[in-house]
Amino acid sequence: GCGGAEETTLGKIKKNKSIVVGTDATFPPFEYKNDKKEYDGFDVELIQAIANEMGVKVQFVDTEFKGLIPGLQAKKFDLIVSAMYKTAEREKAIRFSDTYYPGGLAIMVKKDDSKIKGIEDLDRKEVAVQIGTKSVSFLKEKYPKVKPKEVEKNTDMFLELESGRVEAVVTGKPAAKVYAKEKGTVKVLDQLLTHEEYGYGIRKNDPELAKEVNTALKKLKENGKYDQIVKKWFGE
Amino acid sequence: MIQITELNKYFGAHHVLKEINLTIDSGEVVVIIGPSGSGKSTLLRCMNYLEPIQSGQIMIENQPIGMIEQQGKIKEMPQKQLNLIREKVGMVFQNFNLFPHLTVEENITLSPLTLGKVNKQEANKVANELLLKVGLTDRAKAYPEQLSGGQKQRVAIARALAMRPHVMLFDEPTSALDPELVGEVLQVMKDLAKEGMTMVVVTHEMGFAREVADRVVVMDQGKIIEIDSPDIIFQHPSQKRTKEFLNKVLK
Amino acid sequence: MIQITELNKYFGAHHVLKEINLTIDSGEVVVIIGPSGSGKSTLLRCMNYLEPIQSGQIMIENQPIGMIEQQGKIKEMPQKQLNLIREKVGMVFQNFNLFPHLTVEENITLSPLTLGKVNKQEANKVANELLLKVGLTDRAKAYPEQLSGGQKQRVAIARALAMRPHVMLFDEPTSALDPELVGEVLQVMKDLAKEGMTMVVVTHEMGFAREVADRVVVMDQGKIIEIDSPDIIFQHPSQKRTKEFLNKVLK
Amino acid sequence: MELDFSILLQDGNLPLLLKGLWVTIRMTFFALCISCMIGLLVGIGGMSKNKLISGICATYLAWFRGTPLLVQLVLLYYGLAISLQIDLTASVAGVLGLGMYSGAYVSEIVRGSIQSIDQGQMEAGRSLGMSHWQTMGKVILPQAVRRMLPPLANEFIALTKNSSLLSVITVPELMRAGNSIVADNFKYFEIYLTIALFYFVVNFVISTLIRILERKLHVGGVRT
Amino acid sequence: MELDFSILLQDGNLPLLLKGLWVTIRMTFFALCISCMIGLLVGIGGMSKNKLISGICATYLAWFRGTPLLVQLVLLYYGLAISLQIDLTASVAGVLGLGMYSGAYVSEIVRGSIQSIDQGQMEAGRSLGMSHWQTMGKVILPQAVRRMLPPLANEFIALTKNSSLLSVITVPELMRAGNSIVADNFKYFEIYLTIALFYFVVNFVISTLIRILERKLHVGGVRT
Ligand SMILES: Nc1ncnc2c1ncn2[C@@H]1O[C@H](COP(=O)(O)OP(=O)(O)OP(=O)(O)O)[C@@H](O)[C@H]1O
Ligand SMILES: Nc1ncnc2c1ncn2[C@@H]1O[C@H](COP(=O)(O)OP(=O)(O)OP(=O)(O)O)[C@@H](O)[C@H]1O
Ligand SMILES: [Mg+2]
Ligand SMILES: [Mg+2]
Repeated sequence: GCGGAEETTLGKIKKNKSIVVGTDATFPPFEYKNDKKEYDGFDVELIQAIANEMGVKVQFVDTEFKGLIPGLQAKKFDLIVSAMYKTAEREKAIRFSDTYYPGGLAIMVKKDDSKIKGIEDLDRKEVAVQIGTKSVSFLKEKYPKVKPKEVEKNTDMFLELESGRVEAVVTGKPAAKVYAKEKGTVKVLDQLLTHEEYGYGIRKNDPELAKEVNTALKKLKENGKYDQIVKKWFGE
Repeated sequence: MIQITELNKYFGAHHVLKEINLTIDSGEVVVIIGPSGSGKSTLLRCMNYLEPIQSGQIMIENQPIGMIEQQGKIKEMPQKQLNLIREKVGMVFQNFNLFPHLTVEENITLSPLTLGKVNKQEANKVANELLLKVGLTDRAKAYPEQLSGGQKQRVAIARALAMRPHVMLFDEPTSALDPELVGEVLQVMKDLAKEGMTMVVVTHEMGFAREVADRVVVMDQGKIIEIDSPDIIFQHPSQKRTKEFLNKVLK
Repeated sequence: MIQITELNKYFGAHHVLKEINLTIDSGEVVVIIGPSGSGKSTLLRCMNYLEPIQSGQIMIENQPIGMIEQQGKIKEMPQKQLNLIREKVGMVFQNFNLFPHLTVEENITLSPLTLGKVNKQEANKVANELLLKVGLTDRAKAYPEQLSGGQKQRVAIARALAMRPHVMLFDEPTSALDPELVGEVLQVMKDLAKEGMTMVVVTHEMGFAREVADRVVVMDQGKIIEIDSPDIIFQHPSQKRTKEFLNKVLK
Repeated sequence: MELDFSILLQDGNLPLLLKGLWVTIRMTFFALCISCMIGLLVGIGGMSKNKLISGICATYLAWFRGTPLLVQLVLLYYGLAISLQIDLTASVAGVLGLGMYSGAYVSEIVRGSIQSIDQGQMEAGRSLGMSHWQTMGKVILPQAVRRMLPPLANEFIALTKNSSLLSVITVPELMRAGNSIVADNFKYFEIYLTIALFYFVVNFVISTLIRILERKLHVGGVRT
Repeated sequence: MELDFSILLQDGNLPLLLKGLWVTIRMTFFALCISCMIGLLVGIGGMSKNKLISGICATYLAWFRGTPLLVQLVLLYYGLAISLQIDLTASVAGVLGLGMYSGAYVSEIVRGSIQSIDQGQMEAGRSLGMSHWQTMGKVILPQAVRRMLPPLANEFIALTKNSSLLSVITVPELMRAGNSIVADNFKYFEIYLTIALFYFVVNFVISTLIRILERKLHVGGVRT
């Protein structure tokens, strides 16, 4: 790296009055392109509110999930906003902001399936999970009898279920609910398998930025704006 | 042996053979001469139907080749029937067209074996006899690229003979050869003629024509302009064009 | 004009030219004959260094070609220097080697234009003069594939002449031609000889050798076995092998 | 950037990659066989005088060469299952899909090399009484195969790498194994470079084998 | 399974796809230019008698042909930025990466076609006093180009489709646009078939253009 005279990321953001945000916009309801082909979703709206607090504009960069962390490290963007769970492994590579939303894994099955009522019924059954997500390690560690089938993309999990190749999908509950609502052929079980926390990814050497984002987030929680956005997207 | 009646052949709009009539008897040696582009090769190629024809008829041993009449309509004959007739007609090309990926012996035995005429042992026996005949016994295991031009052409002749053809067609068999190598190929052809093989030969070797031909056919611009014994053609040709052509070539 | 001294040439371990010594004077026409594989083409190709040599020296107008001595060591000369000497040596190949993607005129003008010898206008003027000389004025805009073999070879000669060479090398210029087309090419060569062009010709056309050659060189197995006037070579050759060779070819 | 390849020795990463490599090699090998068969059929069929046959072959070529492998795989694996209840396993769909895709490219290579064989060879075969297909099989193809080899090397190497798309239909091949390790520990460069090395070795073996075959098949050469 | 293509007309889906298509076409076009230049250089260089030059070219070929495009792109875009602070924009990295990758394949095509030109052509040029490079440029290459065209069609079509990997480095090309629509409305088959059709059309145009060029460049043909 270069010497300390280099300006910080936060400094750059303030100077340009814009923050560059990396996201994989294929994951409703967190981030996706809406019918007007604008970035939309819970994550999108919340980060825009945060940026507003910081007095800057948001500039999105759309890339595949596996490109997010190298992109951050390569300074292609300043912040990852892509429904990313905070995990110990990830924290070795990058820094996380304070968590901004609790999430968890849920089970999705076909609508007419009455046999599967919870995780106990999945033993020796094939279950679709997305590669590189929490679901994979969760099943492997906690429920080794379940046969996970890893697929490439979020949408592929649903295809697996619909084509009858797996009997269930284990994935983040909010996303599963959106799909169930859109398609009407599947349902999401109420049981929450894990408790996870979503956070924003930030470069290790940008503690100032993390602090600034955390401050802004706290402010939004205090002034009710945060609850408003949560209500809009998750109706809770 | 071969009867050609009112043969017409076009390449697109180009009329290449015009009303050709020619009968070749069994055991006869016919040499075809004429200027470049006059249609000699095309006529020869029609004789085993390498070229489709537009009208007229070609009979090999009283069987039509290529076209047959069926319920009053003229159509192409089935491939199988055509192949059977073709076996009777051996062809030797100017460029040899040996199969480069096979040895001399394999070149000769390929067709008899493929068509199931003989078993491997017999085929090899026949090949060896033929190689003896063309004087190449020692090159049986060589590949074509290891042979001189004259040797290649003798292998091509042996290959055609392996099918026991009733007539042999030669299209300028010596014109791609070095002058010193011409003699060995002509010698093989002379031997064949002596044995009574029916032969049709397109060539510029006037010496061979004089010595071996029973009749000489002179072609010009797609027509046969003269047919006669070599003596008459070379000494007293009736056509002015024949004279002009011979003058150029013999000069 | 050309001086070859103690030239040796190998292909791998195969010794193809053995201790060749030959001097060719300005304006002289030398014909090289000999059996296939005796090294005639190779010798010719050495004369403009299309083949590298292993020992000996070849001088073109008192300049060495290919190899030069520098600080006591023999090395290949720089490309540029080689190209300059090559311009003095025109070469005509058996297979013409015309450039198929260019018209006759473009074939002739390509090299002079590329080397910046002349401008486009002059180049075309020269091309037209040369085409007149070889009797092909009307085919300037044709592509090689639209020409007969004899026409192709005359274009190849014109193309070589366009570089105003001091000596012309011909490697069997007529052996790929139909017999009737041989005459027209030999005629162009005879005209050249009459104009005093230095020429080295490998050919099987003994008529041409007799008529035009100042000296005939006979090669066998990589050696020059006899050099003499055509009269002596054809009537009273001193070597037995020359006699044998001529017998075969002239038969 | 510091690279830390010791990561390969942790958490069973290397074995996972090797397992993926083995899947890649197996899938590629079977796909390659299918690709050659289809390429031969479609390549020769495309030259047929029969309008129907040559039409079918041209359509095959245009579709399978012209559209993305990803789409073809999704249609084959998910599309067939959802619309026609044809339930191929991932491996079967993968090998088939890869083979059909690559077959289109190979067919053009086959056609090109057959057409480059001197017309006189077919004439010689026919004039010896052999049929068109006998001559094709015994005379033309053995010579054409030799000329196909250099472009086939290109195609087979591309095929190896295209097999990474099979991860879309859940085949646990090399690239997918790598991605799942990367998702775990974020050591992209170490893992990707290792993957690149694996592919490199496989492709090096392919191109070497083909070069040896080229030499062996040298038409008319002395083969012993 | 019922397909409902009216989805294309809703929500600006078609315009988004068309925008993606336009990105794909642009990236492919520029990559293609780079690919040809590199292919020419590396192909000719590989035949050089200079051991250093031919060694460099052989290494280039082995690496860029032998390893996955995905890895090459990640190294070029992310790797360079992290390790050497060389910060290419996504478009530049994409065009460069695609071009260098495809260039390796093209170089083999170039080499093959140059070597297929009769040796006599070079000799004729040299014996007329032209240098090796002058003859290469004026005599050999114009003829070789004609023979390169059929395999180049294969390669350019593959290039078009390889451009879909650019989504990994944030280029919003056609396949990415499709994926983002699918994420919104889950109409996989409609969208994927549309994408396939778009690629098909582009590739049809490419192969048609090359076939026209083939006819135009018919060596020695009457060109008017
Ligand atoms: N495949 C073909 N397509 C179109 N025209 C052809 C074809 N083959 C030959 N021709 C034309 O048919 C005519 C007769 O050609 P042919 O080869 O039979 O002549 P030839 O007498 O054998 O000549 P040569 O002595 O040069 O071999 C020529 O005008 C030639 O251009
Ligand atoms: N490029 C080459 N590599 C290896 N050997 C060669 C090569 N070119 C020629 N030879 C060999 O060198 C010898 C002389 O060949 P050359 O072509 O000079 O003979 P030639 O007298 O011209 O014969 P021809 O009358 O057949 O043209 C032959 O034995 C030939 O096989
Ligand atoms: Mg002919
Ligand atoms: Mg020679």
